[in-house]
Amino acid sequence: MAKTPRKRDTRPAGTAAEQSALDRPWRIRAAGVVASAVLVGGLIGFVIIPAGQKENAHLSMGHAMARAAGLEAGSPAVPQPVNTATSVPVSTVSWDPAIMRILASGNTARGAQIAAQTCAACHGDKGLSQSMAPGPIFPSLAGQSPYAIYKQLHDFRSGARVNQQMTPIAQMLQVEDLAAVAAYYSAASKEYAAIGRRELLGDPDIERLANEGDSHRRLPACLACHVNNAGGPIETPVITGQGKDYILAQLNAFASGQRKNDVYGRMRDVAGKLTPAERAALARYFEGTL
Amino acid sequence: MAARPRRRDAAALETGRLVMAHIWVAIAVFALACLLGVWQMWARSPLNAPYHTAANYFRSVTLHGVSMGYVLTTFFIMGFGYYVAETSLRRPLPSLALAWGSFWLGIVGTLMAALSVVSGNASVLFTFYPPLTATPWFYIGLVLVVVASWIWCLIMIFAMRTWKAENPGEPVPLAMFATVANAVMWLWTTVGVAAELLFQVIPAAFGWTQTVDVGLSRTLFSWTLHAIVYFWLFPSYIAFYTMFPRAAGGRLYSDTMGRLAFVLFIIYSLPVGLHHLFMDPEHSNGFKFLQMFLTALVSVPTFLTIFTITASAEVAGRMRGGKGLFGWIGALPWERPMVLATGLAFFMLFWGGGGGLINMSYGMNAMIHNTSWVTAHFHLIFGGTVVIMYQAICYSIWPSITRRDFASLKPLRLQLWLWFIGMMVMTLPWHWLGLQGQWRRVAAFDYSNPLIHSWGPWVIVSLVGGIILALSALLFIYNLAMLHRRGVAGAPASIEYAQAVHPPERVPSSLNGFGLWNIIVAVLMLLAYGWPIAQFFVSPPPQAVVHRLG
Amino acid sequence: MAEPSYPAGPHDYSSGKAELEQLEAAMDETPRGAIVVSLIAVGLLMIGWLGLYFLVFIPRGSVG
Amino acid sequence: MALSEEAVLKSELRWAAIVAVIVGIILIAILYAAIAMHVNPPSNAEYIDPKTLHLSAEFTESNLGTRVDPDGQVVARVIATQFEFVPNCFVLPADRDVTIRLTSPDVIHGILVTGTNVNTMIMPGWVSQVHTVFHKTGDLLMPCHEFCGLGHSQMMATVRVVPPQDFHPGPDGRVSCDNRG
Repeated sequence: MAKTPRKRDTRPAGTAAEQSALDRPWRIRAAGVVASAVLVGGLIGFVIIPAGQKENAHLSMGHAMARAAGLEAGSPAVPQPVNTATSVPVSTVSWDPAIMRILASGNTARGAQIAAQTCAACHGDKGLSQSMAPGPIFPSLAGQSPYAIYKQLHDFRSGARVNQQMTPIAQMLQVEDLAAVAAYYSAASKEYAAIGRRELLGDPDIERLANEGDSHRRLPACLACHVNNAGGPIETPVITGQGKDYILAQLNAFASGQRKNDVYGRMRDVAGKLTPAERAALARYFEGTL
Repeated sequence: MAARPRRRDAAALETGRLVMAHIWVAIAVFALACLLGVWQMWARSPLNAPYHTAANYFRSVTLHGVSMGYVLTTFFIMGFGYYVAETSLRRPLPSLALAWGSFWLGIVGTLMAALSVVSGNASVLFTFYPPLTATPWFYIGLVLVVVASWIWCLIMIFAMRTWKAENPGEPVPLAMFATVANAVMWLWTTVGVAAELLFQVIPAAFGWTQTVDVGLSRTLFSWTLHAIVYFWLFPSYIAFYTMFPRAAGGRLYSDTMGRLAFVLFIIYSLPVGLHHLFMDPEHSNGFKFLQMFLTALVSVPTFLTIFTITASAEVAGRMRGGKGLFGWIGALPWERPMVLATGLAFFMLFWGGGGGLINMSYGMNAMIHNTSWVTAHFHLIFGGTVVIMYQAICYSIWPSITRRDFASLKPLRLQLWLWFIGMMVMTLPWHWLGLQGQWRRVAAFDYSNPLIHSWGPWVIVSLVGGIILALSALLFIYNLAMLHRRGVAGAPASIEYAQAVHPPERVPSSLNGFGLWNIIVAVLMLLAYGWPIAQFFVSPPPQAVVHRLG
Repeated sequence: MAEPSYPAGPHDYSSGKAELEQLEAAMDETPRGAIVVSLIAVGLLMIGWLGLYFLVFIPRGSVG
Repeated sequence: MALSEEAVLKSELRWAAIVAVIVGIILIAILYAAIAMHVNPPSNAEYIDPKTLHLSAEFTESNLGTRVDPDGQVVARVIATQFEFVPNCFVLPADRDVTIRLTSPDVIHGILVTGTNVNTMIMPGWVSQVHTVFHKTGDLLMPCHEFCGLGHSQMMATVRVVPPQDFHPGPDGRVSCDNRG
């Protein structure tokens, strides 16, 4: 029989003692259920599973549990591989905090001074190439990120990238100077920073390669990286507005493996997948004047 | 039993305009996001979609996710919460002005975030992925939306407190108890993402920091990532427990189980977020298992709900003359949108929940992690169970706000059926493709690859599902618009919520408030997330360089 | 003609008998049907889970 | 049947017991896979600095790809970077324990290998590691499954699984798609 509902508005609230008697079992049960859930879950995860798995990895119980708890590397069930290789880097650039601080420091007196003394003759005081006809030989630095400029300077200095003019210049300077001048050029040419977003014209296949890439060849779009703030590798330069001869020369050098200071071969791989005709067409596509 | 005498004879809902403003914003954003979703399916299919570039695709995905996950949900939940507060407590809101203030704050935040995405400066998806960072205004916009929702939470909590002070010893009406449960849970939930945005992502986006601790940011986001789904889901459960039984013409089978289910959601939806990071290297197997175990427990309130609501349906069906083991099913008033939607929602919950059981199964997660299987799972739970109940709620409460009744329920039923069919047609192929390894978040597939060549037709099938969904979304707007324009005057100014078979007379404090559960959540979070977060400070991992996207 | 999308009054499905009597009669049978329906649903869910476990997950081999 | 409030609660508890049994079955199956088959999620508390990753010994360019290490373990070392895998194709033997070790110098990536349980996130700062045994031979697809930037859709590699008898490491223990397999 369903209880006859009472008229509740007239019913007095229960006394404090009554309410407390009603509440206590709930508190105890809730705490009990939660505590036992954590205990059982923890026991299985931290003890029982590693105990059951450790034999395969020839581990002691202590080490198996340390692995299950994330205090040691590796799985409690499998022996951990050991590295025996030694380092053979293609570029020795390193993004340590001290360098990152200089790169973020912008237009400093030190950077401006080095630029004026050493760089401006070819690259201009705002990073615009000073060699114009028939096409710029020196790349423009205008609108590049400090990371992009510093990466190449550091590679010229270390020998990871070789160039008759740039190698001796970069070797004259300390890495901190390179970072300062990179920060200077990036900050001094801020007005060109959006250059990569400029509308360009090319035939549809080339536009597709630049904007969409080619999934079939596993080629990402050029513009997935080569625009400031595209979210790609930080050292990626902007290529829009660079001279076509310069772009083509670099693409060919990457494709042949003659230039290989791109970390993990990102550009060697991309350029190698492009046909010579596509490389030339892309170089034309991205050329423009600032 | 007679309906409770009304405390205040409401000629009109005081919150009517407030509720409508919130929910119309939610619906407008929802419709836009549906259309984007169709285009995304088109872009991924073997057919040629217009405007198809990688940049456009990720812009669209970001807008779709942010609109559905943050804007539609937050605005709907806030609007519905105000409605429940006024109609279930039968007293005015503590502060209508504050509620409007939070609405406009949410609008400002939404516009900031939306403009950031549309301009192409925030294609980082709604789950962010640092060290990728967008323009800071994107995150600040989202923070404003969250702050708006915090104001809502405080209004809800304060409304319940005031009511309790005025009605000592009486059980808070279940609909309001559940709404406040959601507010309490949401305050806990947003701690993770707020910490991630304020201490890590926004400083990086402004350029104040050049590196970011990726493990920590993912862990903080995971804190939010599971419980946020329950935040979205709460209104559906409120409708299951407090609206469906009445719409079906019966009673709620058990009020206590309703309260218990809502409380279980609070405590078990939070300490389980690591199950989103099962495939990550930075968390140990031990903590992954512990949180998997707690995840298994969060399935309990859902299973309890399935039974309680099915039993409530059985009560209604039998009261309407249904006989035998299954006869009550046919006797239910399926012509009512709330009844039909609940039935369809349960069907989608079956598929979505089943997919979720696979996802949470520890090592088995490797089979489907980041495949279309997962996309199918959360579209069924969110797009299916959640959204179809949002639609049914709108259909049920709109007459009381506009004081007009629908001239016919036929287009309403058609819309719900279309939504259901579209969702099934879209997501069943995704399950199948996910099992074969179709991976997520790509703008295009190379169908000339023999390994994935056979996927093409299935993607087209799901595109068809997407089109049906978009049609249903537009019909939904049309239905509500027609009610405004051509509705039949005379609807009552409020709704009645379902009564329980045994209406609660006195309930333990723990089922009438949240003090105990807040303590339990704090302890559980300390145990489940304490070390997983502390490890990044005890032994700091190397940081990653910020990659600016926008 | 209006069709209410949600019942306005508490007794809109009353078939003559008092609502409480109807409720009592209904509660005599409940929740037999609900148990069976829920069991079928959960049983199917279990079959699906075990099916994927044995037919897909296990054959795909160990990972860790 | 269920008339009183106590009877209602009892029926709910009975249902909860059924749910507990079902969750229990799932847990037992998971535990069986973990203990008998060594199935774990790919956790690995092993840091590596992404800012100097290319200077590291293990993930230096010439050490990438498959190698039979001196202790006999077959290990493939792979870099996930925006927007390609290095190497783009690697060879692994079927029916033999193999380990894939991956890391990223830039942002978050993730991989799966189609038709297998191989799946892991790749985080800058950690070495991700998957131990497995392949049973089917042939070319499998290993796409990046986590959004990593605008070129994400084109990021994928090939895993070439060869029969054990066709797996011939060179004198340095290395095997690559170009020269063998």
